[in-house]
Amino acid sequence: MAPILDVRDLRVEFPTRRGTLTALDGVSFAIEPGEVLGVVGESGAGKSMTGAAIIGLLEPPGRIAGGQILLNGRRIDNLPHEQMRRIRGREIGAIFQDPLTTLNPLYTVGDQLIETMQTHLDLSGGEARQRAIGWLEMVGIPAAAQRVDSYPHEFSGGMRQRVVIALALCAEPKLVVADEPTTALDVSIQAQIIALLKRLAREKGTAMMLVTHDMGVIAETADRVAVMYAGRIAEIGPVREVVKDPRHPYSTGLMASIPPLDRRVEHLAQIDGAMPRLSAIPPGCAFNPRCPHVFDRCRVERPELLETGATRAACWLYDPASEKQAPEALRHG
Amino acid sequence: MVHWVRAAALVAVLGAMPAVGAMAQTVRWAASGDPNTMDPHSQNVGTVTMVLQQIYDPLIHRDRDLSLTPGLATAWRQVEPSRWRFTLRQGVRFHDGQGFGPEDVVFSITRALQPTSNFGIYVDTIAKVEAVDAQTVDIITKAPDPILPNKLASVFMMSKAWSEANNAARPQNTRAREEMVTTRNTNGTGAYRLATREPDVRTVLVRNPAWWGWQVEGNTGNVAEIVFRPIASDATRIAALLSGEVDFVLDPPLQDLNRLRAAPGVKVVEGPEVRTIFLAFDTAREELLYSDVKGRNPFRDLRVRQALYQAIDIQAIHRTTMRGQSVVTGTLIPEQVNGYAKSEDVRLPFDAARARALLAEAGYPQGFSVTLDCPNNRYINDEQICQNIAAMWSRAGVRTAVKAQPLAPFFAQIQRDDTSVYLLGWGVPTLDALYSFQSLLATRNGAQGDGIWNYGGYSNPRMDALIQRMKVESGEARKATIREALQLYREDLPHIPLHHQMIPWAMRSTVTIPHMANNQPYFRWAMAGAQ
Amino acid sequence: MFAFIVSRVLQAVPVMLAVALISFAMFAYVGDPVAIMLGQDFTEAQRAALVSDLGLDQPFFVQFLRFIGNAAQGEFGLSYRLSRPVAELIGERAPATLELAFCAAIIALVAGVAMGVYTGLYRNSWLSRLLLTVSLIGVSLPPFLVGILLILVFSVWLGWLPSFGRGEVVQLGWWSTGFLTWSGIKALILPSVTLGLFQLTLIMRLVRAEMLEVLRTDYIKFARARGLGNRAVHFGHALRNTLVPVITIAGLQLGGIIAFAIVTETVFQWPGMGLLFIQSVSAADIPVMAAYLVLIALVFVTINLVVDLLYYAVDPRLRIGRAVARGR
Amino acid sequence: MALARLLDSDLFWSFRRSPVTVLSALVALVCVLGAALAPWIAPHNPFDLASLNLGDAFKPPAWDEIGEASYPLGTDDQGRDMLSAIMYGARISLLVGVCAVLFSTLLGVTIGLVAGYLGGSVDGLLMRIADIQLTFPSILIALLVDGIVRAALPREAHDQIALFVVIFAIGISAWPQFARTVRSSTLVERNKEYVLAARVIGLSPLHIMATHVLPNVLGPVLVIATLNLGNAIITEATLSFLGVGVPPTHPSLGTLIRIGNDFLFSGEWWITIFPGAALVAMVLSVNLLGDWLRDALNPKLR
Repeated sequence: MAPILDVRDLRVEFPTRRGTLTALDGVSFAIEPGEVLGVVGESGAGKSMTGAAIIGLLEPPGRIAGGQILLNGRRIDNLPHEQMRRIRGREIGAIFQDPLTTLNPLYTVGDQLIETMQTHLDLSGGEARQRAIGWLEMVGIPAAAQRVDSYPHEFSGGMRQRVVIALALCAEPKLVVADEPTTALDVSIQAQIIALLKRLAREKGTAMMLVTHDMGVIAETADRVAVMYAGRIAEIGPVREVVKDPRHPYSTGLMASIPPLDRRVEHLAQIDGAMPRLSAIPPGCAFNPRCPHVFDRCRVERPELLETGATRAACWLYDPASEKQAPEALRHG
Repeated sequence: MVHWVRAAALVAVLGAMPAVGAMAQTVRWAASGDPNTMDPHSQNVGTVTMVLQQIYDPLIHRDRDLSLTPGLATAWRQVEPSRWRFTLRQGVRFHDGQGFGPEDVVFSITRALQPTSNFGIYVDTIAKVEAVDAQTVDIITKAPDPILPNKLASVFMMSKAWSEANNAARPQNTRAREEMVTTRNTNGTGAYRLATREPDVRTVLVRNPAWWGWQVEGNTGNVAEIVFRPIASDATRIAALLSGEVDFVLDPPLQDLNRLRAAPGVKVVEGPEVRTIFLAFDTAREELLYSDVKGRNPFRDLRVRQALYQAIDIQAIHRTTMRGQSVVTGTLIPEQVNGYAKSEDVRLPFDAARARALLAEAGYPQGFSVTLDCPNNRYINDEQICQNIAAMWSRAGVRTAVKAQPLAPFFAQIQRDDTSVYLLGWGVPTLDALYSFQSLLATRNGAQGDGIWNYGGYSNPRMDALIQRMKVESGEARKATIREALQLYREDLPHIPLHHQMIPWAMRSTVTIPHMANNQPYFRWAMAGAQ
Repeated sequence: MFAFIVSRVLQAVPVMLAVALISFAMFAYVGDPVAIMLGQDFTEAQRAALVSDLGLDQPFFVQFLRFIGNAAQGEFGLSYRLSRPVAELIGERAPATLELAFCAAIIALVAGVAMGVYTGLYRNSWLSRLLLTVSLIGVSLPPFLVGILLILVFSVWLGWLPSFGRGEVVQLGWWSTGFLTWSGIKALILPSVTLGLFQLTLIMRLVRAEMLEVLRTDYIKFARARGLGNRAVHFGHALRNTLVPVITIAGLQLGGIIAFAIVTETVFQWPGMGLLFIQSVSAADIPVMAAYLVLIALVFVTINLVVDLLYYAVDPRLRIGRAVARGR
Repeated sequence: MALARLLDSDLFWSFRRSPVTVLSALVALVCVLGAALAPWIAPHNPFDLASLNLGDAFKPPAWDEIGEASYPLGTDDQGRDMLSAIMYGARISLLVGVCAVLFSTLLGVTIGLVAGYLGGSVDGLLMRIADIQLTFPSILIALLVDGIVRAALPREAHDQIALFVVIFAIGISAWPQFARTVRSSTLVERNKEYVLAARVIGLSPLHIMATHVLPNVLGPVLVIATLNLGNAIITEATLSFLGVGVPPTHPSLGTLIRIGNDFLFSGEWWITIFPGAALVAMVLSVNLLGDWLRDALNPKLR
């Protein structure tokens, strides 16, 4: 089966006065229809940027400087604005982090649903309204027929995120980019929202790119997971493999932080140092200053994603050619 | 900058072209102030009179040279020392159609005598007014009054019937909270009648074709309509004239005269005004207000007054601030006023060294400080003159602060005697010296008219005696008395005379309005529409 | 809704009382009205009679209450300067000021919002940069200077437009309007541009700032992510949200316009309330000044109330309680 | 070291990148220096009446044929040197502007802190007052305050404090902007742990909070203050133009423009144009700086 989304060697740059910052570099991955791809990493690793690049909403002056994004085999990274607009919502839905700010406070949720559907689907006002109510029911909002005329501020945070999900899905896209959909919610509600997303994705056969720094959410929801570090993919593979048996030293550290579900992963007590700033990414492997297994090559040459069995990891440890240099600490070789 | 000046001139040319300029025989007239009432006996100020004298007639008119000519009275003579007899013009009608008769004269003068009248100075000597017959009225004065006709030339005649019907038998009291019909309505016998009255906005007068005077030789005016608009801002007023929005500006600012003279289609008519600008000292108080001199009043010392006099370079003011539009003077009254004497019109010379010496002699070698009170919208360049003088006095050692304010608060303040030295300008509508001496220099004694504008508190029994004589004497004796008073004025220096004002008028060249020394335009002589 | 209005009206009462107190204090104590009314020649008996006539011998609060009672009926006595009822004077002048303020407000709002939206949306275009620079010059020019310059150019130099007054006005009942004659409309142009210009630049800059702020919000990003077109995003979503603070600002500006009319009316000799006020100030005409103050306060309180109501209409969040603080 | 860091900072970089900003900073600097140092560097002392000579009145600028080098920008109707008068006038204008802004900053920051910290009905009341206050245009408040003080005080007393009255009248109208900014920052900080901790260990939480809030709001407050400075100067000029501003013995730029207005058509254009140009240059440069500062301190806008 052809992937619904195929990202190839994506490179995003920010021109600044001190030279160009490379925010994403050589990011490649694909999502199959109906598949949930989790994207994890620390803040600033480029997760959200990847999502923004895919939906064509990079904040200026950021721009795609290289690579391709293919949706159903069609290149979308270089489409004119108007054509890209038609894809957004219709073919790629998006869910943002904070439901409190994602909805326009001045319009009823019904207005916003109807507006979205009428933009993309050939529906009469009455039909759109009926469907809006249907969608609200589907995302689990009680008394949807009445609530359709309510304003966002009349809903709780969790309910609002349900509305956002309805909005993302109402034009029936085949791919949804969900950027930290639960981060802003109470822990108790997070699970409900994740369950809802999972259920809807399965029911509608929608593929999903789920961006989060919460490994717990990934473990529970995703089919495959991509670990990002400093604008690059460090490791990508089936979620069970990556969680249970991470290959990249960074993934290893990251997975060690799963147990406290409610804590943010920035607290990587296990890894010394912090992720480099985009302006100061070291040559070679971006992780080399913090890597416990670093060796000379890591400081010079940038690793490609290498097959490591079940997953692929960007680490020279897995290059047979570097075996003679690799320290004995290599455990999975 | 030069460009818009040229362009301004160009526009003025365009403005003079028929399309914009000559609306048939309408004169659009602008001045800085608006009359604050239409009541003829309520406010004795030029801004009111300049409009009302087009509407109302007095018994006696003034001619172009300000001499007396018949008005509603065709003849007058002093039948007894204290009795004047006036022969009334026949067939005169008020604007409402009623005829004018002796009862109206009796009524009007009685009305001007009311306490709410502001015209007391013109009628204060009158004891009684009697209608003798249908065309004769006698006025009996308390004492012989040789200049009564001069005064009556300023008293307008109202209709008795109309006034009484409108409950306006006494003048409107502008100070109290009352509004009367006469505030906004008129009923005169004059050449124009009031068509529209919008205070501060627009006053429209239309020609009264039935006016008796159109039959009289010399009243050749052809103006059918007068639209008066007050424009307070100097720049706006001049802009309106240059752009052709108004035809006649009564009070163009001096600094713009050259521009106006150079502008095609605009002409400037110049002439003297019967108004003298002077500084008056507080010579009454024991301790000067607003000064660092404590326990005494330097202005009581003639030497100090003389020092300040001689510290003033009046020629510099004449040249620069007045731009030549003033007649420098050393006396109280201008040439046009009865009693003027050339030999008394001599200034103390400008002599800064002498001024310092006099101050030192008087015991103020280090000078002192003083506040000069000044109006800033009453006389031509009043505030600037005060500032000029402050600089000159400061150089002589008398550190002078100028307090300039609009005329209303200024008059209110000096009328409370709350001043040390102030600038005042005095016009003489009667064209007789008594008016000035009595108002400005007589000791304030509660008698009507005596010293009512003498806020410096000057008091000299000799002067008072001379003024009393002026009131009753006539002929050569009176002339000698006035002369003696003028002499005393120069010796005593209660004032520092500065200059007589010149009053340039600016108008479009299509308009001709004879220049008058009382600063009043007489539209009965005005021509419009002719180049 | 009703409760909302009532609470707002109640909040306006102390403001009006405070202003009334100030104007009463002016009325009763500034420049000694008795001295002003009596003039120079008076006896003690006359003085006492006038004092008792005016009720100045009564206790302060009695006088104040009576002042409020009179003011509520529009009774402010007679102008010292013009000897006419103050209410009548102000009634005559109000149309001039209101028509001027109306035109200025329309100019400022329409052009200001349009230019603000444009510069907010296309903030890097050369036209935006030009507009911004020009607007900065606009806020840096004192209004009186603008008026003088406009007169210079358009009246004296080009001779296109009148430099003063209202032109021909048509009387519609007690209301005099300059809208119905050509000369009246021409006379309105320069003063209303002068008056509107400053507010225009302010509104433009504020709309732009709000627009930029709103365009950065998540819900705009989300609206784009939903595939809505530029038109819907910019005008349906961004502009509508921008309007919320803009309404407040516009209300404030309208107040500013009426206040700055004092300056404009002085420069253009516009026969409105502002000119009346300045003329009254220079003539110490206390009754007019007091009345003007009370009236202006009333106008502002009304504007504030209308702004609140508009707010209420535009922003649904306000409709439940007052949980959300106003604007920024 | 500090200088090196300043020169390397983003702020300085964005400053250097914008020639308009550099130019306006230069103009502002010239204005401020010229005004501040007027008594030492102005060619004449326009306040010294004894030094005025009416014979020198209406001299055109030095480059005119009949101009004189000792009066570079000509003289006014009193024989005052225009350049000196403008420098002294700018001094008054700036003094009033800066003091008024300082006053409203102080007032606004204090009220914002108090409202944000105390919250509840105090907050409600203060913010409602701010709302109402904002409704009244500064010019009207200034006219009102000035009028009241003028009426309430005897004239000598008024002349002495007139400058303070104008500063107060202008400053009093601008505080709500500061108060709102500070209040919202305070609201964010109030519930942070260190404030609670401060309470526990007996420190004045208001004080602690002030030391934490103030650095946060420094940027926005600086921006508001700069933009208000331009406004304050214009308001002062307008008041002086209407004749109710600073006493005429200390003419500000607005007073000079009012005087100059009389010479608009007379050919003595320098009396009008130079003070007006000086005022516009000063306000424009301050506004341009404020505009730049706002953008520079708000990276999201960049």
